[in-house]
Amino acid sequence: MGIQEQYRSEAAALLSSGEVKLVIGFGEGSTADRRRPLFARTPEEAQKFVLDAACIANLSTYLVTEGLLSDGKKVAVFLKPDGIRSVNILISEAQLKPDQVVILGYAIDKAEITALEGRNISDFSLGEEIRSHTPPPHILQEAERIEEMNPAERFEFWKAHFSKCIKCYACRQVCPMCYCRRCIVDVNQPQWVSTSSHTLGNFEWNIVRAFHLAGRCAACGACDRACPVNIPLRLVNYRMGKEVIDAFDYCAGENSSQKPVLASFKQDDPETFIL
Amino acid sequence: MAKIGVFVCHCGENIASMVDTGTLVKAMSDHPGVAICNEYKYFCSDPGQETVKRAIREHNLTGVVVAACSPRMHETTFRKACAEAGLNPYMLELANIREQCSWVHSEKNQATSKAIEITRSLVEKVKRNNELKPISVPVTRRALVIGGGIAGIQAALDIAGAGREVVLVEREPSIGGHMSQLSETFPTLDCSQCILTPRMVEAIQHPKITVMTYSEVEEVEGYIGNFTAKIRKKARYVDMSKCTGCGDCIQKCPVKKIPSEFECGLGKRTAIYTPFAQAVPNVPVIDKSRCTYFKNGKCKICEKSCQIDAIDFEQQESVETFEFGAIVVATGFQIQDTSVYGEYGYGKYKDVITGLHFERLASASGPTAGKIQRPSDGKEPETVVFIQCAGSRDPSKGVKYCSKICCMYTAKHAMLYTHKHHGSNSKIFYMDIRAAGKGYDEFTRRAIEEDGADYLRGRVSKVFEENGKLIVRGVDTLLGKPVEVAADMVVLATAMTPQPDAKQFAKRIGIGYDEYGFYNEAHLKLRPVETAKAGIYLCGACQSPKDIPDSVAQASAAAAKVLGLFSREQLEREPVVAAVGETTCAGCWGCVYACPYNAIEKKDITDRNGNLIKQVASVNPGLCQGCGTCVTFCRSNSIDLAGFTEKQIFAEVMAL
Amino acid sequence: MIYSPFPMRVVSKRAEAPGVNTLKLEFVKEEDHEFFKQNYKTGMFGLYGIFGEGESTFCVASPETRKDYIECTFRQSGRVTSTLANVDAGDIVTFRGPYGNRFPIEQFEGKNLLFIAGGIALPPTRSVIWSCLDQREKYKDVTIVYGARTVADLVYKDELDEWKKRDDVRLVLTVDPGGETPDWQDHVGFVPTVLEQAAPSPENTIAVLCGPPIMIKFTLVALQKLGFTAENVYTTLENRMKCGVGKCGRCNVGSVYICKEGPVFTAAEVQAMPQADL
Amino acid sequence: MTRILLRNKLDDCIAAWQKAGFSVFAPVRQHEMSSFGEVQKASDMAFDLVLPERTIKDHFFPQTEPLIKYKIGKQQIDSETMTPPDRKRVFFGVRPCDASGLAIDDPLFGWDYKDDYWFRRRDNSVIVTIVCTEADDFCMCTSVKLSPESDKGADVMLRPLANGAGWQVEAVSERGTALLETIPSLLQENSEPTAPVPQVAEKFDLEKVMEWLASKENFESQFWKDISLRCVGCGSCTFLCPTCHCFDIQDEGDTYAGIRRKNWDSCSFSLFTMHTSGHNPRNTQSTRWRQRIMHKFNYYRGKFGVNSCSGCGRCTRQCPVDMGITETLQAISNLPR
Repeated sequence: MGIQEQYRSEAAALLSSGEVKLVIGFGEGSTADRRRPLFARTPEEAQKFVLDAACIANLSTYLVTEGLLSDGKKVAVFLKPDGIRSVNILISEAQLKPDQVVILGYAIDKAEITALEGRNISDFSLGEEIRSHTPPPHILQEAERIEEMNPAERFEFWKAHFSKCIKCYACRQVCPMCYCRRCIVDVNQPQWVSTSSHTLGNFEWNIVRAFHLAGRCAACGACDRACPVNIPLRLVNYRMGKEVIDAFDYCAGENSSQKPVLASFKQDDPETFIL
Repeated sequence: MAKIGVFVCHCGENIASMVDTGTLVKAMSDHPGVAICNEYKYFCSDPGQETVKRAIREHNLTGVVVAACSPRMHETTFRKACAEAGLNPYMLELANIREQCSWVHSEKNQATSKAIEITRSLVEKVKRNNELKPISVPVTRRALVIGGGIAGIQAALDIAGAGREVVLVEREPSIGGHMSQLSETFPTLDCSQCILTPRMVEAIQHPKITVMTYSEVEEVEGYIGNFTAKIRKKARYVDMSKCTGCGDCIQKCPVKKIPSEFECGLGKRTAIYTPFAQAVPNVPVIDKSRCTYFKNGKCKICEKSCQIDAIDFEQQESVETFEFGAIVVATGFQIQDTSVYGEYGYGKYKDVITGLHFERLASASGPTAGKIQRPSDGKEPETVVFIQCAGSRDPSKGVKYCSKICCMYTAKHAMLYTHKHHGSNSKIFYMDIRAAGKGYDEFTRRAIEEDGADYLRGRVSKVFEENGKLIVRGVDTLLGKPVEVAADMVVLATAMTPQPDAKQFAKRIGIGYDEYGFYNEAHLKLRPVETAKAGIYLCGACQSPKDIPDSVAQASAAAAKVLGLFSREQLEREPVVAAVGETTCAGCWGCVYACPYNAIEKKDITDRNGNLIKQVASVNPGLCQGCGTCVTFCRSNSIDLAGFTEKQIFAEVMAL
Repeated sequence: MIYSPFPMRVVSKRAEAPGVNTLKLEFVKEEDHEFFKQNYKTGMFGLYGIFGEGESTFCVASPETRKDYIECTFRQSGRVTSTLANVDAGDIVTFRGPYGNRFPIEQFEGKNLLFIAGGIALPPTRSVIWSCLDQREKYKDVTIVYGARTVADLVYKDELDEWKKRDDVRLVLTVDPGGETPDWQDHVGFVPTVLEQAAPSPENTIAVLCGPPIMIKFTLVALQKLGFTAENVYTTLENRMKCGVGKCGRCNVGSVYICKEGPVFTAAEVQAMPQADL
Repeated sequence: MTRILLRNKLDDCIAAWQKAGFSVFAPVRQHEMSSFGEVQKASDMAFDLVLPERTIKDHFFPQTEPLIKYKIGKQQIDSETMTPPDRKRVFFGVRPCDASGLAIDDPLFGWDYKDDYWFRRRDNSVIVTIVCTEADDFCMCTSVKLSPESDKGADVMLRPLANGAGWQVEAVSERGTALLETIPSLLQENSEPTAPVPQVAEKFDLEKVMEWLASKENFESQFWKDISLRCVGCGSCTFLCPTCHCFDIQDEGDTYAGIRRKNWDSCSFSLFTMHTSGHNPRNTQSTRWRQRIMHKFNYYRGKFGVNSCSGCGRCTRQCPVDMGITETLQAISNLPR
């Protein structure tokens, strides 16, 4: 039995036993190479799940849908390691209760799919794996290329990209970490970020988002894939993540008991002006 | 729209000599929303303040900006003036065109345009200010003093003397602290015990003071005026209410060879003991780890010897909870672990001792009854070498600071040694002699001039034993020559360091500390006895190395602060506190972790039927110090700080 | 150009209730005033603004019989209204409008009028009330039922007194239970209940009903009980708007552009809209 | 016999138009994105695109449009209405769906209150449409009763020649005729066959869809909740749509000066309809998705007689979760009746 069939029947069993109220996985997409999120509430619907190398989306983003988990019931979700990493971050930020999520874990290695063992978030110890995990070679190459630019060149590079931004906020909406009920761009007293998508307003938005994800990004690349105008957003987040690892030896999502790296006051803070 | 009054102060020549105030007044007069703009030589003067008040009344001002000095200087002055003229005092802003402008610039045009920018950005801020009212907090008028050394005792006595209740907590079996270990005290050479003991007794007998020895503060919660502290009373195994302090049990205890902590290991104690003869309370404790009964289940000789059945092997430790309005931290110091100076042979040679050892040797109640004897063989040393700064002012050994008392006590040691041993020879290696204090320099001079202390300026590189002598090798930097002294005893003036658990304890009660673990004051110069956490005060050597006079002075100062707080039933606090927007709070608790004051809690939001809808952050205005850390963190901008709202700050920045 | 507003001078500001203010505005330019005089009918709304903050939509609270000025009443809540609440006489604000449809008051002639309003929704009703009272002879009985949460929340207190004194107007005032003061003489109870007690006749009567959605819902039931038909009940909808001229897509309820086809509708028209979108 | 424009004459053509005072816009690729951009020569153009990622709408209803400039002074606020540039423009190589989009939006921007910002640009622009030779999986013009050779919204129609050497040229409006009069010497009489128009299968039954949407009882159907479950509520489908026209008006500036702007907004955004009271008529993603579909295929038609969709398929093509109008309408037409 392949993993797809195994997970279909496992999802069906979870649903028919009533252990979970919903399974979030993948179904056929609108074209042969696309997969789309599929929500199964019955064992029959679970038979439509597809699991193959095209299932790259990070479905954990649906776990923070407002009201989804407020009834205390469980939801099962198909997740790759980056999705599991997101779940760790969401738990550490109190957006998820660990016992409400059943994980149907899988990994993609080239075109091969392997099942990950464990169903509870605590079954997955990602620690070292995440740290040693590097972005795909082409991303890394691009990141290095940008790194080598001088500041003026780098600014031009990002200016060209950000000026394309249409502020559709797809990057935000697909991101599991963007769970705020009111995003900073929707604050108008004061209007911190211009709503206009001119180059300045676009810079404001994209930089604010990069800061808000520093030390929280699970590097799933969803923002990058979602961007309809092809801004290489994951490069920004990759760089911020790297910065946080270097400065604080903190890798987001290693486990679910991390405290927010940029918001944990330590009594021995070298700056004495606060306390 | 807003009607703002702008008042440009010359501060004599301080501002006017560098800022073209006429241009500033002109610029501000043309600024949207400015109803009146004046300049004057000293707005902080009475006529100056009158001008401000008159303008508020005549122009019906909605806000005031005084372009002058730092708000630290005169914010209160002008707030008061505003209030007197009927304007909410929080509708005032000070534009600092002195410290941030005239004093730091040397080019008038630049200074003037900077002054304009600073002032107008405050005008834009004040337009968005809201009227604020001070927060009233009830005050529990009972103080907790942590640490029963001389500082703690003094603070407790002063507070109790003014009629307020005090709980004095000491973790050792007796109060007294390090001062009780000292022989004579500089610069008067009066006997430490003689001046301390009456204070100890006064404290324990004071009707307003509850002394809790052998006890530790476990946990402190709450905020100024409203602290709750859990105090753990360790099991003493002696019923304090029965014990008369007769000492029979101590006499009979068969375990007699325990090195006494009080005597720095130079003397011995029993398993049931009081740390020293004049201990207060004079009630022994049983050292469970050394007691034969606790180890083997047999003995109980002390129980049998006690006429009044005060021994209670079943006693359990207990935790008591008290409410307090203020806390005085007087947890004191320890001396540095001298083993870091391997080259001085401490621990290797018995006759290399610390200053505190020397105190015990010199003390009439000490193990040698005041005779200076070598620990190795009990002989009286002929030559003693004192090494100053054996730990202090030595970044390589982790202590950059000066321990402040060593110069004085070393001089005292040399003096005491000479007094007890005529014809003896003391050599003191020193870096500098720091003797600033009343009668201090005279004291060190006396050691040199009258008592023959031989001061050698230089560092000691090595101490080693040769033919029964301790050879001290160093350099006399004044002569530029190496020196070697054959000594019978070496005394190291070790550094004063924070208590080993100082940092942990600070975290427990929520106060700040420096890199060493000394506790931080709110402002080194202007608020030296307050911590940044309102309602918690400092005194003694837990803040920095101090001698007795300084510790006592600071203790009285802390007591004065506590009494000031206790002078009213309600406390008025600055309304500059944060508040959470509950509709948009996502409950990620980042602010809870970020808050240095533990002022943010989790709050349940329920529907009408009591079902939990969500959890949000909630700021306790009593604890909040208005630092703004939570505001900067909150991604959804769901926290705002009254008086410094994001709207205000944004307007300020945009006006630059 | 389409989105360019008229500058308006603030004549006066009156505090109505906590957080609620009324501004009286006059035109700075005569041509703008002419335009307004020609186009304004009771029920229409405008976008009131301040450059630097934006625009906010609310009704013109003054009647079509008094076109020398514009009065508007609003609760301070967002970015624009907070700033508008801080203006003083002499300040310049902006007005874009009048937009939308109107109360067909000439069709009300010869009929009894029943005005029902809750809280901050008196302003749109007041515009019709005065339009009718200023031509009192054209209408028969006039009944005004007005309720607010508390006594302090009642707006236009002076005018309420005035209406109370007139013998050609029946004024029924009420506050929610718990909202009364010791010296409160009028009703205590929710508007629908008080309305049923007042029992105005549906015979030859037009009702104008404005208030928060929940009040409208229950008051409609009460009106039905009293025998009113949905065709004879008028109300206004206040959806979020940005353009005011049927372009920006914000105020849609079903196929209806509230800004152009509204804000005045009969209850029958409102009931035909997809209720879930309201 | 018809007239043709040869590909190798395109540079001359651009030059001639520029000489006649036009700026020339065409599909271009820049910074990893395709859109309409100003071109100087034929080689700037990207002809191999089925459809640029960005629509032509951007150039008529820009994502941010300055409306009014204001200055805040001590005594008064000065304001100045800003008008869009009067520049004459040729849009070359527009696909029929994008051109249709403009025509679909005209009545909206024109009813009662004429949106000067839209019409000033419309009146100064000439749309040169190129009939499609290729369609991809997402194209759906035929489903909304348009076609890969529709001339709706076009001023000039170009039909690619089968040999790829150029296009058959035909003016379909006065503006188009006038434009061609600027390049008479570049056009030649020819009878070369044109390339076949791709077959775009109809993906749903529009009549059935409209009928279902028109039925009141379906408004509260569970269907909307189910179909929109995976919608993440971003605005990319609306911003890439050639007909979506929702916007916001915002003041942006500092203490002393600023600009009132008209910015794109989206009915997908949760705060779009939020009242100041906190009441939000469309507070769930399903109600917002329903609004989008209803607006396009029911309300808009009721007001302006056309559906607000030109079948370009961008909503699906660029959707991060593979949703889009096609799937929803397919599902509706497949619903059991």
